[in-house]
Order: sequence, then C-alpha cells, then structure tokens
Amino acid sequence: MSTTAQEMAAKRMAAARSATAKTNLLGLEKNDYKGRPSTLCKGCGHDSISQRIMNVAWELGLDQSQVIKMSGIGCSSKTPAYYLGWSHGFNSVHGRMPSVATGAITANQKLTCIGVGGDGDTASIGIGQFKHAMRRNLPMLYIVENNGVYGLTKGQFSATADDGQVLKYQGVNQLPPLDICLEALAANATFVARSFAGDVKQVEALMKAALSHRGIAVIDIISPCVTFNNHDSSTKSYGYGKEHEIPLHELSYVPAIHDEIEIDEYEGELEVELHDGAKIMLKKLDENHDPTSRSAAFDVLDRSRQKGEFLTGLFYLSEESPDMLEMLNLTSTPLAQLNASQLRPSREALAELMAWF
Amino acid sequence: MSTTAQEMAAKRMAAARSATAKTNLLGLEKNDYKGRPSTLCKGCGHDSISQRIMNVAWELGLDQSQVIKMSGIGCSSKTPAYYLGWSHGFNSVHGRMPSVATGAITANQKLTCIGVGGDGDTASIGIGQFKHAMRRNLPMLYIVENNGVYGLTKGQFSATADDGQVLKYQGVNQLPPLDICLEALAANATFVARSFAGDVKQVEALMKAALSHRGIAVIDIISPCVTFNNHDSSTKSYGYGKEHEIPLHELSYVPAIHDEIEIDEYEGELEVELHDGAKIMLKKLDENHDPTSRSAAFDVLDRSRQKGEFLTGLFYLSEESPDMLEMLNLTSTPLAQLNASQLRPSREALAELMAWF
Amino acid sequence: MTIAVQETPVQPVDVLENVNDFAINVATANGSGSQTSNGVLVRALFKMGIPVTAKNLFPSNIQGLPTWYIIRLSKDGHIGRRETMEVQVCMNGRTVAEDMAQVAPGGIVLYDDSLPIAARRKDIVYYPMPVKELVKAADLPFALRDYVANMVYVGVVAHLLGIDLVEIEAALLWNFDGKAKPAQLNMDMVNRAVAWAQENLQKSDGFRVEPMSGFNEGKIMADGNTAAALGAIFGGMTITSWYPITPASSLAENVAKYAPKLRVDPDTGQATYAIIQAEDELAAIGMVVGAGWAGARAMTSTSGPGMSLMAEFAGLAYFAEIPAVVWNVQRMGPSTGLPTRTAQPDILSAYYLSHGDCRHVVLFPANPAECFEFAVTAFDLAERLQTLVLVLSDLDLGMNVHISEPFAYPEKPMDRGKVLDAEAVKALGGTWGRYKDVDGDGIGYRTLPGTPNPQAAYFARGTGHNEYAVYSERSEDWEANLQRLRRKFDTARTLVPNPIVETNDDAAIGIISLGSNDGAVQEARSRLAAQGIATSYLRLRALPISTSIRDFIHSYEKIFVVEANFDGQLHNILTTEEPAQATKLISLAKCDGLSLSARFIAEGIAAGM
Amino acid sequence: MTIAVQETPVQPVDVLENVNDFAINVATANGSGSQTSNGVLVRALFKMGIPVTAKNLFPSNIQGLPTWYIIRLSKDGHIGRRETMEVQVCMNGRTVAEDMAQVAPGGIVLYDDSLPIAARRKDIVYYPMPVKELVKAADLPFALRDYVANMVYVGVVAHLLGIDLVEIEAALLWNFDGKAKPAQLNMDMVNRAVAWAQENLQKSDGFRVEPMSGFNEGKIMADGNTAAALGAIFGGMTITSWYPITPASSLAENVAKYAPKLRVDPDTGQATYAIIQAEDELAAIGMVVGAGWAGARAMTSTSGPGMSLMAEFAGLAYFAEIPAVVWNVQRMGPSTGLPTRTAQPDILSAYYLSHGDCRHVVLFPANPAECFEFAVTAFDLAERLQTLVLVLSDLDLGMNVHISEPFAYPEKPMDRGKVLDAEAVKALGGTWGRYKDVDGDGIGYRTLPGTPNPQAAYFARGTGHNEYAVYSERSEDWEANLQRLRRKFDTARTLVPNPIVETNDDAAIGIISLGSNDGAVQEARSRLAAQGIATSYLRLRALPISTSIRDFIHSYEKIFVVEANFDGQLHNILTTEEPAQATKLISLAKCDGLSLSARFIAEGIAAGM
Ligand SMILES: Cc1ncc(C[n+]2csc(CCOP(=O)(O)OP(=O)(O)O)c2C)c(N)n1
Ligand SMILES: Cc1ncc(C[n+]2csc(CCOP(=O)(O)OP(=O)(O)O)c2C)c(N)n1
Ligand code: SF4
Ligand code: SF4
Ligand SMILES: [Mg+2]
Ligand SMILES: [Mg+2]
Repeated sequence: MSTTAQEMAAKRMAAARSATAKTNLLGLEKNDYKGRPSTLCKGCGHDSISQRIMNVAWELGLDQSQVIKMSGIGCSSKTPAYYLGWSHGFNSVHGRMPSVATGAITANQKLTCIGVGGDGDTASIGIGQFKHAMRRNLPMLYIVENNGVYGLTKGQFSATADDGQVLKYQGVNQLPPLDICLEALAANATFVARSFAGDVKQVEALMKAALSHRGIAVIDIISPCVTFNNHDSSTKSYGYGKEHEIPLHELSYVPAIHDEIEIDEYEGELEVELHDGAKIMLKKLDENHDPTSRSAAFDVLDRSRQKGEFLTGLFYLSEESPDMLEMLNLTSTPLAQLNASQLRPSREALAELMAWF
Repeated sequence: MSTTAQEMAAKRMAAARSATAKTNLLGLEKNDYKGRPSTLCKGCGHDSISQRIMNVAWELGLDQSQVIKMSGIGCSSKTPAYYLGWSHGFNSVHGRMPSVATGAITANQKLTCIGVGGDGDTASIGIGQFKHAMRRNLPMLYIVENNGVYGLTKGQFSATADDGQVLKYQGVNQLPPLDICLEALAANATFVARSFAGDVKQVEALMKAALSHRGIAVIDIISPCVTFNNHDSSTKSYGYGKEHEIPLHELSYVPAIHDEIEIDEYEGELEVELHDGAKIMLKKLDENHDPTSRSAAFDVLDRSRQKGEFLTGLFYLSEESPDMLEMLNLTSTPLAQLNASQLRPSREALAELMAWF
Repeated sequence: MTIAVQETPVQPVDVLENVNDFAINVATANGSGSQTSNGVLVRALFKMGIPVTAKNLFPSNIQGLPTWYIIRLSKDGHIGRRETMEVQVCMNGRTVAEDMAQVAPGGIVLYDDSLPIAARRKDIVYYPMPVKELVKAADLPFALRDYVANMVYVGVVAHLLGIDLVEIEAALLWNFDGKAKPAQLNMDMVNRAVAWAQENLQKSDGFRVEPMSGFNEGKIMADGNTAAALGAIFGGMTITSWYPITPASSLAENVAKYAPKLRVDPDTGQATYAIIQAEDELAAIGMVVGAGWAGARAMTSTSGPGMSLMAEFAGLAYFAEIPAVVWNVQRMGPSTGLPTRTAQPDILSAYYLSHGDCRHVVLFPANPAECFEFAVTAFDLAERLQTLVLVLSDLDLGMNVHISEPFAYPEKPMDRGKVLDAEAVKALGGTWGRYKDVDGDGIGYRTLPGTPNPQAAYFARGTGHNEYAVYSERSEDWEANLQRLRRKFDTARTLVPNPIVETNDDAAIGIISLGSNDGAVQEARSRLAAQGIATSYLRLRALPISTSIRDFIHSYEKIFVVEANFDGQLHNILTTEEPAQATKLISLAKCDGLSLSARFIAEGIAAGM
Repeated sequence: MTIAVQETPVQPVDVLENVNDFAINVATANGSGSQTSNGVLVRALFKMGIPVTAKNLFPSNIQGLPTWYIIRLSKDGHIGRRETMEVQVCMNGRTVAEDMAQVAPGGIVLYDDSLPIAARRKDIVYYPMPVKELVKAADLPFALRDYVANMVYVGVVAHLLGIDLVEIEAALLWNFDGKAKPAQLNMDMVNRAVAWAQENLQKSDGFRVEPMSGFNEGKIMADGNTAAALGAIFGGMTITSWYPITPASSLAENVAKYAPKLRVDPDTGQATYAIIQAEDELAAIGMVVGAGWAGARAMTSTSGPGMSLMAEFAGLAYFAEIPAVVWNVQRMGPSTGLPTRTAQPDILSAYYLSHGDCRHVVLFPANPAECFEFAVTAFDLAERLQTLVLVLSDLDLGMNVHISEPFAYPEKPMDRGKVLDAEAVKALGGTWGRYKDVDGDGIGYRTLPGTPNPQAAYFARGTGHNEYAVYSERSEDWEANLQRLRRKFDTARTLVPNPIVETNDDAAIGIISLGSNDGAVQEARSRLAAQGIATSYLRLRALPISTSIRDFIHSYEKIFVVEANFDGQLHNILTTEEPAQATKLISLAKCDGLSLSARFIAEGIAAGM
C-alpha cells in the first residue's frame, strides 16, 4: 500500500461527505460491505453492532481486502462472518483472540484489525490476554459485545454480570462485575470507551475515532442478549440501556483533511486530534470530563461504577505511547510479504559464523 | 477447631505481648516456624519475606497445622518450602496458584491460606486467575514477591518490569508495567497493600492485618532479585527501594482483645477495624489517604504510578463484601471432613427420584 | 377460520400396518421450544411401554437454525440409531423440501400448512396442520405463542398414531417439574389439535403405536448428564467446578438443580457441597486439584477443548498424586469442531493427557444408569488411587434421553482411600513418607491439610521428589518414583470396572466397543446373527485394560473395535496394550456427527470377515 | 602466602598411561560462573582435535546448589555419555565427599584446598589447588573474584593434562565474544595457576591429552538451541513468540542475539523479523497461529509444560490448516518434573497433541547441524502442508555443546507452499475453495489476508467447514474434510526427512532410535560389534513414519526401540503404525535425567536377544 496516511485521510473526508450517496469513495455500495446472513437471535444486540461496523466501513471507504476480522468463540465471536464479506476473518478459540490478532498484525502491519469478543470471551476466560493486549498497545479496534451472559452456551453468568443479577437457570449472581473499561485503563490502554448497542450515533462515532487511533482502542458496547438477559432489571438490557444511558459528551468525528479547517473551541467543547490527523469533537454534556487525563478517567469510571450509573462515551484517549509495531521497529514491507532473499542471510554470513564456531 | 475468633484474637494479643519471650502462646520457639533451608541466592528479597512470614506466624501464634502454603512456579514460589515446616504446602503450576488455593480453601474453610507468587507468576501468565481470585474475594493472603524479572528462568522481563528497564541479556523493556495493586483494586479486591522487602516493620504489620482480614488480601512486596535485577536504576532494587520508598502512613497492628482498650484518635491518625476484631492504626505521613475509600485508592495509585513514586502502605481495605465462602453458604464442618452419611443422601431420596424419572 | 383440508394422496399408497416399529423425525427451528414437545412425545411413548430412542440434532446456535429430533420406536427393543425415517413432521420452512425428500417410501408427512411445499411425492401420505390458525384460536399470551405452537404437532401426531393422551398429559406435567399451570396451557393446545385432527384428517397410512410390555417395566428415562450429576451427588461430591461448554454444561447445571434438594443440612439450610463456575477450564481443574489435595471429592465437567486446556494440570494431578475427577462429555473434534454433534474422539488424548510419561484411568459409561454408577466409582477410584480419573461420556449419551435401568443406590461404602489422621501419623512416629509404597500396590498414604499434628505436613509438588515428598534431582529417586507409579497403574487395572462380556460359543469373531455405541452394537449383533454370523461382545468400561480384556482378545480370530471417531483411537490403544495380538484387531471407526448405526457396524463386520 | 603443598600419595598408584580417553568431572556450585571455565576447557580440547563431549548437570536453582560438568575425551570418537569418570575436580564443599568417592580407581582428584577433606582413598592421586590464595594474590575487583576463581582449576587441569594454553586463550576470547579485556583477565588467572602448578605439583598419574587429527577437522562446536536459532534465522523466520522455560529459553534468546546482526536492513536499521515475549504459552502459540495465517513464518519454543498449554491451539492449527512451528526442547516430566534434566518424554503427547482426531508432523533432530537444518525444514513443511510442525529436541542436545558438522547453507529454495495471490484468485474466477483438494495431495490453496482481491477472502475457523471454509454441520462435509486431512497426512509421510539408515548385512537385529541418543547408540553398536553382535540402525527423524521405516522393520527379526523416556513412547507409536510387526519391536527405554549411555543400550540389547 503506497497511499500515505494523509491521502487516506483525505479520501475518508470525501467519503464522509458523500455519506448520503449510494456509493462510497471506492465506488462501493453498502451491500458490498455485508457478510453472510446472521444466525443470531432476532433482535440480538450483536447484530446491530455488526450493522454499525458495516456502516462505518462503508462510510470511511475502508478497503476490505486490507481489513482483518478477528474473534474468539461465542455468539459475538460469530459475527465477523456476518459483515465485511471481502475481508479475511478468523474465528479462533475461546478467550484467546488477542494473541491471534497480535500474530496477524505483526505479520502484516498494514492491515486494519477489527476484533470482536464477548464478555465471557474477554473478561472470563480471556481477561489475561486482554490485559496483555492493552499493555502492548496492540494496534487494533477491540469491540467487546457485552451482554453480561454467555449467550452461545445458553445463558450462564459472565464476569461482567451484575452483582445481584438474576438469571432463569442460574439464580442470583453474587460476584461483582469486572469493568472492561477500568480493566483496559489499568493495563495502560490508550483508547477506552463505552457505548450502547442502541446508541447508533455514538457507536459509529466511536468506531470511526478508534480506526483513526494509533494503538489499542477498546469499545465496551453494552449489547443486549434478547434471549437470556434482556429483562428490565438487567443493566445489559435494551430497556435499562435506553432509560439509563448517560453520555459523557456528544461525539462527532471529523476526518483528516489537507487544508486545515479552523475549528473554534467553544465553552464545553473539546477537540482531540487522532493519530491520522482526524479529530474527534466532544461536546460535554453532564460531566466536565477530560478524556486525555488518565486520572480523570479512573475517577469517572470508578465513581460511575459505585453509583451504578451507565456512563457512555470516550473515557480516555492518548496518542502518545508507541504502539506494539513501533516498538518492534519493523521494515516497511510487511513481514508476510518479504521475499526469500530478504528472509535468508547470505551464504557468506553463514560461512563467517561457522568459522567462528 | 472450636476456638472462636475472639478467643483466637485474645491469644494473639497475648502472643504479641510476649514477642520478646522465647516461646509464643503455643509454647513454640521461633525455630519451630522454620522450613527447609533456602536454596535461593544469598540476599534474595524473597528470603527476607519468608523471614517475615515466620516471624508473624510465630508472633501471632498461628497453629501451623491449620495453615496452608500455596504457590505457583518460580524462585518466589519455591519459598513455601522454606517456612512453616509444619504446614501443608503446595507448589503447583506456573501462574495458576489462585485456582488451586480456591479449591483447597473451599474444601476446608477453617484453614488459613497464605499464597505466594512471583510477578511473572502473578502478572504475566497468571493475571487471569489473579483477577478472578480478587473478584471472588477469596479469603487468603496473597503475597506477590515482585522483582520485575523472571528469576528462576534467569532474568527475563516480567509484566511488572519498568518501562525502560535494562537487563543484561534482554536489552531495554519498552512496555509499561502492570501495577499489581491497581489490578487488584480494579477487580474488586478488599485489601490492597504494597511494601518493600527491606521494610521489615511495615511488611510484618501488613501481614498481620491481612491475616485478620476477611476476604482476599493482596500485598505487593517489592523483593529485589540480587542476581538479575538489583542495579540501582531498577525500581525493584534494594538501592532504589531504600532511597525512594514513601510510606503512606506508619502502620501498627493491634490484636483483637476482650476488654476494649480505648484508642484515642489523634489528628492524622486513623483506626480501622478488621474482621476478627483486630485493629490497624495508621499514622498518616505524607498523604491524607483514606484507605477505606476506593476512589482515594485509585487516585493515589494512579498518581504515584504517573509520578514514578514508590508509595507503600495500605491503599485500600473494606470489610464489607462477603468473601467467597460466605457466598457459598457452607456447613460449618469443612467439606473435606464431612463423613459418608453427610455426603450420601438416603436410599429413600433416590427411590423418590427414580419414581419420578 | 380458514382451515386447511387434507388433500387425498395423488396416488394411493400401499397401507402397510406398522405398529411400534418406525421412526419419527420432527423438523423445527432451533430456539422454538420444540425440546418440550419432542420430549413429551418421547416420554409418552416410553410410558406406553414402547422401546423408544431419541436423538436431538441441533445446530450450534440459539435461535432460528434447523433442528431435527428423531424418535425411534422399536418393538424389538433396539435402541441404536436407525437410518430410515417413516414419519416426518415438518415445522421448518427452510428444510421442508429436503425433509420431505428423505422420508422412506410408504411413509407419512405432517406439515405446518403455512409452509411452502413444492412438489409432492407420490409414495408418501401428506397431512397438513393448520398451526397458525389453531394457535390464533387459542388466544395465547404473545410471548408464549411460538412455544405452544409446537403442541399442535404433538396433538396431530398423537391422534394419527394413537398415542395415549393421558400419557401426553402426564409427560407435560413431568416436563414442567410438576407445575400444573404451564402443563395445562400446553395440554389445551394438544387437545385443540387432536380435536381438529379428529374432525379433518382421514388416516390413510398404517403407522400406529400400541401399549406394550416386556421392555420398559421398571425402567426410567433420563439423559446421561442428569444421571452423572445425581451420581456425583450420591457419590459424595463436595466440590464441582466447571466452565460452560456444550454438551457438558447440563451436567454441572443438574448438580446445581438437584444438590440444593439433596445435599443441604435441613436444620441450618447450609450446603454440604460447593459449586463454582470457574473463569475457564484451567481454573476449573486447578480448583479440583486444590480441593482434592485438601480432601474434598472434587470434580469438573467439560468437553474436548476444555480437556485440552486441562492438560498441564492433569500432569500435576498425576504426578503429585491428587484425587481428581474430570468428566468429558465428548463432541466432534478436532478444535471447536461441531459442538452440537456427538462423537468419541478424545479417547487417546484423555488416556495420555499431558506431557511427560503420563497415563490415566479413564471410564466409559454406556447408559444413564452407568453414568450414575461411574460418577460414584470415579470418586472411589480417584481417592483410592490418588490420581486423576477421567470419565468419557458423549453428547448422545449426555444430552439425549435414554431408557435406562433405574439408578442403583451405591451399596459399597465410600472408599476414601489411604488417608492418615493425626493419631495415625503419631503412631508412625516419624517413619511416614508420603510416597512410600508400604503395601506394594504403588499407593502411598496421604495426610490432609488441617490434620492437627506437626508431623502430618508434607509439600505437594509437580517437581521430582523422593518418598518424603522432598525435592530431589537424584536419578534413583526419579526412577523409583516412576516405577511405583507404574505399579500403581497396574493396581488400577485390577480396580477399574470390568468389561461387560457377552460370549457366544459359536462365535469366531469378537467385538470390542465402548460407551454409547452399546445399543447399535447389540442391534448389529442381532442382524448379524440373523445372517448366521455369531459374535461375542466385550464392552470396555475402563482403561487401563485388565486381564479379562486380554483374555477376550486371545479367544477370537478377529476382533472388531467399534468406535465413533475417525482415527480408531481405542483400536490404537488396544494395539499398544496387546501388541502380540495386534493383527487380530480390526478398526471399525466412523465419525459423522451421528451416533453409530447398527447398519454401519453390521455391514462393516460382514465386509471385514 | 601459605601455599598448599601436595602430599605424596599414601600408597603408590599404578601409573597407567591414558591419552585422550577419559572423563573429567568438574564439581562446582551453581551460579559460581563455572559455565565459562568448563566451556573453555571443552573448547580448547576440541580445538586440539580431540573428540570431546560435555554434559552439564545443573540444579533447578540459580545459585549455590551442586553442579557437575562432565567432559568426556574419546580418542575413538565416541560421543555418548560415559558412566565412569577418572579426573575429578572438586570445587564444592557440599559434595566433595561423594565426588571423591565416585572417581574410578586409578583416577585423580584436583581439589580446592580450602575444602574439608575427610578420608583419602588409596587408589587415586590427589592434587590440591590453593584457590583462595591464588585469587587473593591476583588482587581482582571484588565482584569478579568468585567467577575468576574457577580459572584456577582451568590452569591446574591444563598443566596436569597438558592442554595447550594457546587454545585456552583462544577459547576464552571466543567465550567473551571476542572481547579482549575479560578474556585477558581470566587468562591471567589461568597463567598464575599454571605457574603455581609447575612449581608445586608433581605429576604422578598417567592422564594426558595430545593433539590429534581425524575427527574434529572441519567440524564446529555448538549447542542445539543456538543451532536452531540460527536455522530459524536462515530459514526465513519472521516471528518468534516465546515464553521463558528451561531448557528452551536459550533458543529464543539466541534468536534475539543473532537476528539483529543477520536480519536487519542495513540501510534503515529495520528488522525483517519480530520477537515477542508472550505472557504465557497459550499466547505464544496463539501469536504463531495468527502470524502463520497472515503469511509469516512463525515459531515458538517451549518445553513440556508449555506444550501442554498449547494443546487447544495445536488443534486449531491442525484443523484450520495454518502453518505453525513449535520447538519443544524436552526435559523430564510428568508435570514440572526436573526442569534441568534431560529426557524425551513428550513424543506421544506431541504426536497426538490436542483433543479430537489430530495427529501432527514431528521432527527429531539429533545434533546441532540437524537442529539448524530442521529449523529450516520445519518452516518449509509447515507452509507446504499448512499445518503444525513440532520439532522435538531435548535438554542434552539443546543446552550442551556438541561437536557437529558445520551448518549447511540451505540449498533448496524456500517452500512457501500453495499460496494464491490476487491475480491467481482472479484467474480462478470464483471457483477457488480454500479447502478443495485440487491436486489430490490433500492440500488446498490458501490466500493471505491483505491480498487485494475481494474474492480472496475466506473465514478461518476451528469449527466444521466445507471446502469453501463455510461453517457446515453436514456429515458429508465433515467426513470429506477429515478424509482429506488423512490424505494430507499421507502426503506428509513422503515429505518429512527420511530416516538415516545404516545397514549391516550380517545383522539380524535392528535398532531404531531418535534424536540425541545417536552418539550412545553408535558407541553401543561398536561395543556390540566387538562382542560379535552385528546391528543395523535406523535413526528416525520424523513422524509420521514413511515406507522406509516400515521396510526396515520388516527386514529384521528383532528391533530394539531405544529412547530416553519411561513409557517407551516411540515404541508405542511404532506399534500402532506397524501392528503387523508389533511383536518384533522391543522397547529399550530409560529415563533417569541423564542422556542414555552406550552401556545401557549395549547391555539391554545383549540381554534382549
Ligand atoms: C475452551 C472453551 N471453553 C468453553 C467453550 C464454550 N463456549 C462457547 S461460547 C462461550 C461463552 C460465550 O459467551 P460470550 O463470550 O459472552 O459471548 P456471547 O455468546 O454472550 O456473545 C463458551 C463458554 C468453548 N468454546 N471453548
Ligand atoms: C507453563 C510454564 N511455563 C514456563 C515455566 C518456566 N518458568 C519457571 S519460573 C518462571 C518465571 C518466574 O518468574 P516469577 O514468577 O517472577 O518468579 P521469580 O523467580 O522472579 O521469583 C517461568 C517462566 C514453567 N515452569 N511453566
Ligand atoms: S443467545 Fe443472546 S447473544 Fe446469542 S444470538 Fe441470541 S440474543 Fe444474541
Ligand atoms: S535469581 Fe533472583 S529471585 Fe531467584 S533466588 Fe536468585 S535473587 Fe532471588
Ligand atoms: Mg456474552
Ligand atoms: Mg519475579
């Protein structure tokens, strides 16, 4: 890929402008971003997240052949089969998607990696790999489709289940939930957000921003399981979400452009520049939250957890830390595309070594 | 064991009083709390932590036959062989000690469980089980012997290695460390402390307090690896620790007693009552930290991490959450000690079921 | 109300009388609640005394994908899978064409009349069912409509085949755990459907059921996972740790269902057991190992992928000699494979689980009663042998209901193995060594944490150790230890459940099989017998093999090793255990996600002779 | 300076001349730096042309515990382990008594004169070494004293045996990677010791070394892990993920040592490889699987416990057909076992790794040159076969230095397997199916993520799938897929490295062995030949077995299967692969933490005939 980040950004800008047109800047229709038909339950939150991914990819004009879709095992992890049918995908093993993504991204650093995991996949069996992906600042978008239960195995509690949550078959959960965002933050993630599958606009804005971010971007999306955990008392239900969601701010995504557009800063508005030059505009609502401050993020996350508030938005963003690929100092040609002569040192080099041994 | 918590506490009080005497309240000498000779490197921080465990156990008059010593794999995990020789111990597999401890404690809830893990054991391979042990509020003392390297495999970086840390063989570490205390706190641990192997008094006070706590008690003890990571630039070295340690407070442990002793509250002093009636007195030094506030704990931990300060002390303590055993609502006889008639339902019960099937 | 009216068959079909000897296939969509309706049909047939077998073929999703439920009636008592199906119930538009296509000639089709039906076959009889209209007429609460709709076919099937409505009603009550209200709600719909059918359908086929006797008396009907759960509860299980996975989940879930009734102190309401949902399978077995060490009867249940994750801990249990029980309810592998399809592909990996020189005790229950029994046996063996015991069930046995002997109350006292208490330790006066082979059976004496004697303590470890559990790198200690472990494994040969052997004096060939293949093997044997081929049969119930298995192999010219996996894994193991007889052993292995059929076995044996 | 003076032996010892045919045992404490001094001795002897073998017996700790380093000199070129030791260097007070006790009669002891020495044997010669004094006299920086102290015995040994000091100096330089300063510092101490010995010791034994020729010319000396690391680097490795574990760590660490020199773009300084220290072994293999899928040549290295943790992912690589390479440098198991002792106990678990019907390609290098070669081969096979390839080395091969052929530059072009690029996909016009067996070898064509063609995409998964990589629960798809995988495994039989066969026309018996046992087997064969027992020898280099192995088995009356584990694991596998010949196969297995000795093998074969 020879296009520079700036050119790409310009294209994205154009794409965003033509969001109402029938084709995007690659000349593709929305339908071209579909996958196979979903086999999830009707109304499942995961399906609506898949829809967001398709929309965003189309709007940004993502070249699907340069995208990889990664997942673990679960209803959520099945979804990559249902979007971006022209992208390679990998439905790996339960809870260990991050390591597979790490390998794939290292093999070809030009790829855009979108990973999806369930809350069981991410916070129960998978919390170890999750933490280490954060720590490495693995450049990918990691979407957690968080419904508080194991959907695919029929409704057991996951590690994000509410304390006191009642399920048909398992009774009452007595354990406190792990908070995906807090976990990400503690482990040094550089883009930490929460949203709600029912909040179309916010989810899409966050996804776009995440795709412009350098490093790991985690979006914890509350995604109701209509079959096993959608009763109103569950904090992971549509009803609860609709009633209780408190957005931290109104988010909008401004693609990167060549000519600077002056964006004035108004009172209560904040602008954060992303790695590829795109910007995210935050119109603060309830809180005076500064998403570039880690301390503020801890604070707001812990307080909302203690108060039982369903806060959504971008909690934390930092473009400063190098991502894993930068640390590895790789050649610009992806490792997977190096040819034999680049991969095999010379006969003389071996002879020299042998002389020394 | 028929002794009540209060009787035990009284005994401990007596024991603490006789700390200078040659025998403790069980009539045992310090030597009786020893294990086999250590095979660690001379000067290893882990050996000094072992010494603290022996001291504390002797002072509190712990009945070793009612203690279990658990560990994973590593230099640190070998140490249970070197203290409390009259206690059962289990050197399990790398990174998975928490699950083994969970099983053992559930089997016999009367046992006092002391677990030890390295930073590799806990934060690299073991972070998943660590988080879930916190979440369950597993009643045990979990000591992390944190040296920032893998000692037993000869000095590779662990997940708590400093960003920028230089090691002889591996070069420079570029990854940010996981902070054991922050991880514990995020996952809802109820007793979170940090100390330094060189700070004898503080380590002992924290251990005593931890043993009076209900639920999980984590003490992250910086424990220098003299062979692989003791150069002064390492935050896990003796030199660095001695120079940079900033205790949050001066801690003292007051065993539970029958007759209330009035403890006056002075300016800058705080008293927290533990589960078995013992108290911990905190004389605040630098900070105005309230260890019963989670938010304060997040705040102080994150700030100290950002500032690169080596803060020690009790960050957080809560006696409110039920521990795992309480949630399980077990019979008072340990499961492992139930007899066959308690374990096997009656013939009639089966007949009744069979009639229904 | 516009009601579909039955069309007369385009061409008259030979009406052959068939009583209690055919198969019904119900095609629905997953998540539509057909589990209840199908279960009710099966149970009603069972209670009528008819030998009946049920196989649920469901997809690995939660809602909407095709599902089939095959109910076989066999007046002769065969319970293997049968490949032909005569009565087809079509409730799923997505599969209706292929479902109709596969009905055996002369069979019948009952179909939801709102489904699009293209060409009609001339060799089968069609019965429409006005599902939508009947449901509408019943005026049900919205949320229940889809579920109760399935009762329409229950009613129509019952009417057409002559299933006793009293048994249907009883089965409904059973299904709802005795709760009258939902049972009645469903029964109302059954009754409506029956009434409609009486009025509108004219029976023009010969399929009928009739009450019968001689088979089901004194039997029960249950699935293997429920049986295993109850066996564990009666076997003194004190800790169950688990991580959800199909098809094992219902094992632990049934422990959670029944233990609160059976294992709670009535005075205090406190439990004599603990159930812990672990964060993954590594933790699940870790908890079992910790608990077993501390003296609990601990178990976990999983399937293939979970067992693979347990490999490291399995070696620890083996080498530190800690009682532990792992149930593996097998599904199709490699990898995630087909989570909702049955197979027996984990025999090799279970036997050799973990790196290093490890071999494990493995049990193979064949039916629910044996699941119950082996749940008890597994604990006894684990504590007696101080080792890991794996129990290998499979999806077919675990999740489908089967006719079974009632579960036998355990008559033998619990075997808690060689455990020394404080007095015993004292009496030994310091001579005790955790891994000393005092009795010559390879099994040492252990103490439990909490034993109030300072000399009782020892240090458990997965590293090399001497007889006193002290770390040792000495070659002699290592070899002595592994030699003792081999002695212990030989002791295990004498303690594990013996095979069930049915010898036939006329037989030149023997069959060795295991687990849920039993029904199909028995049916194959009677087919072969009908062709004049006499067979003897050994149903292996455990590894390592005992002398009786060697004897059996010695006694026949050819031994067919029948199993439901691709590589012939039991055949592989028997070859290594009896190399001298290896050429006699012929592998008959198949793995297509369905339980083995009698036909496959009989044809395979006939061809291999 | 008070200097120890040699006591004359209490009783004169027969001074038998022994040139280049004895073993030296150096007893030190772990962490004292004796690795350097011992390595220097070995290298100097090697450079003198003497066939020499080194075995480091070290404890699983970092500092202070007893360590032995055994250097065998064999003028006849035998490189197996030898059970007797003639020259004992005693530097460790904790073991001095037993160390002295085990010296062969007629042998010699060199001891640090500050050690407490109880009774003296009359059949050996004692030489004291004033280590403390010599170190003190050298006036070294404090931190270095302990390390450099070991150079005292290097000097005394060199003097007594006649080792060329020029070679010692060269070896020191080599050891310090060419850095003159530390080499000189150490050499000074050697020289001091030599000077002291010249003045104070009187040689009264017959052990001597002499330069010789005919063996070491053109050879190198290296350990297997370094060789494997270099092989990977020359084999086009692009990603190494790993988690530290003894004895595998130095493999990845050597990748990290050499790759920056060999695989960096000289213009940009950027790397053509990545090394990632994973958080555990599950992550390590997960990274390899992800990388292999995306087109990298990826590998990880571990030992037994790590391999067990990889079991689930191994099945995924097998079933989703992803190239992946795993090195297992074996140590003693079960469980944590003895991490610093050698064995070959993971053969069975590697071959069958994971649940479900899985079997893997496994390679067995025998020497450093083959470690290098197989590191390349493993990638070629993994990409050609689109599967997991395991390479089984062991501690002895991996961590000890061995005389070896120089590493051969790979002459064959890299085999990147069947990969379609965008044009090729286009040319196929939609007919491409990821798992179609177009060529009849069971291997499909794959595409890599990033291929700029919308039709290039496919969805990789561990679940059941059809030829187009689409999820499928159909029995036919499953069976067709497993049948193809079996075809692929048969293709593997034709591609894996052939065994090395040495036939002897007089032989009635054959030996099959693998890996690092080679030296001992060869020595055993010459011992047996001396007794008139002719043997043929097949060194297995890979699983699955090929026809040449079947042929070999067919050709002999008895086949001894020689391996360093307890259960006879290769014997087990060969039995299942050649059941018809099973009775011929005799297991000769031993596992005591040491590499096999020629004596064990020769005696075992003689006894088993
Ligand atoms: C090793 C392993 N253990 C267990 C399973 C069974 N399993 C499949 S999906 C799943 C949990 C799914 O929950 P979650 O990740 O929250 O996804 P959801 O279905 O809710 O979207 C489990 C336990 C498995 N596939 N692999
Ligand atoms: C599954 C597994 N992988 C790797 C190892 C090798 N290993 C032994 S100890 C250790 C790390 C020890 O580091 P840490 O936990 O920090 O303890 P320390 O030695 O520093 O006290 C490793 C990787 C192992 N024993 N098991
Ligand atoms: S079970 Fe729940 S998570 Fe799974 S598809 Fe259905 S609604 Fe979605
Ligand atoms: S290597 Fe480090 S951690 Fe291990 S014993 Fe030595 S000093 Fe302690
Ligand atoms: Mg979920
Ligand atoms: Mg460490």
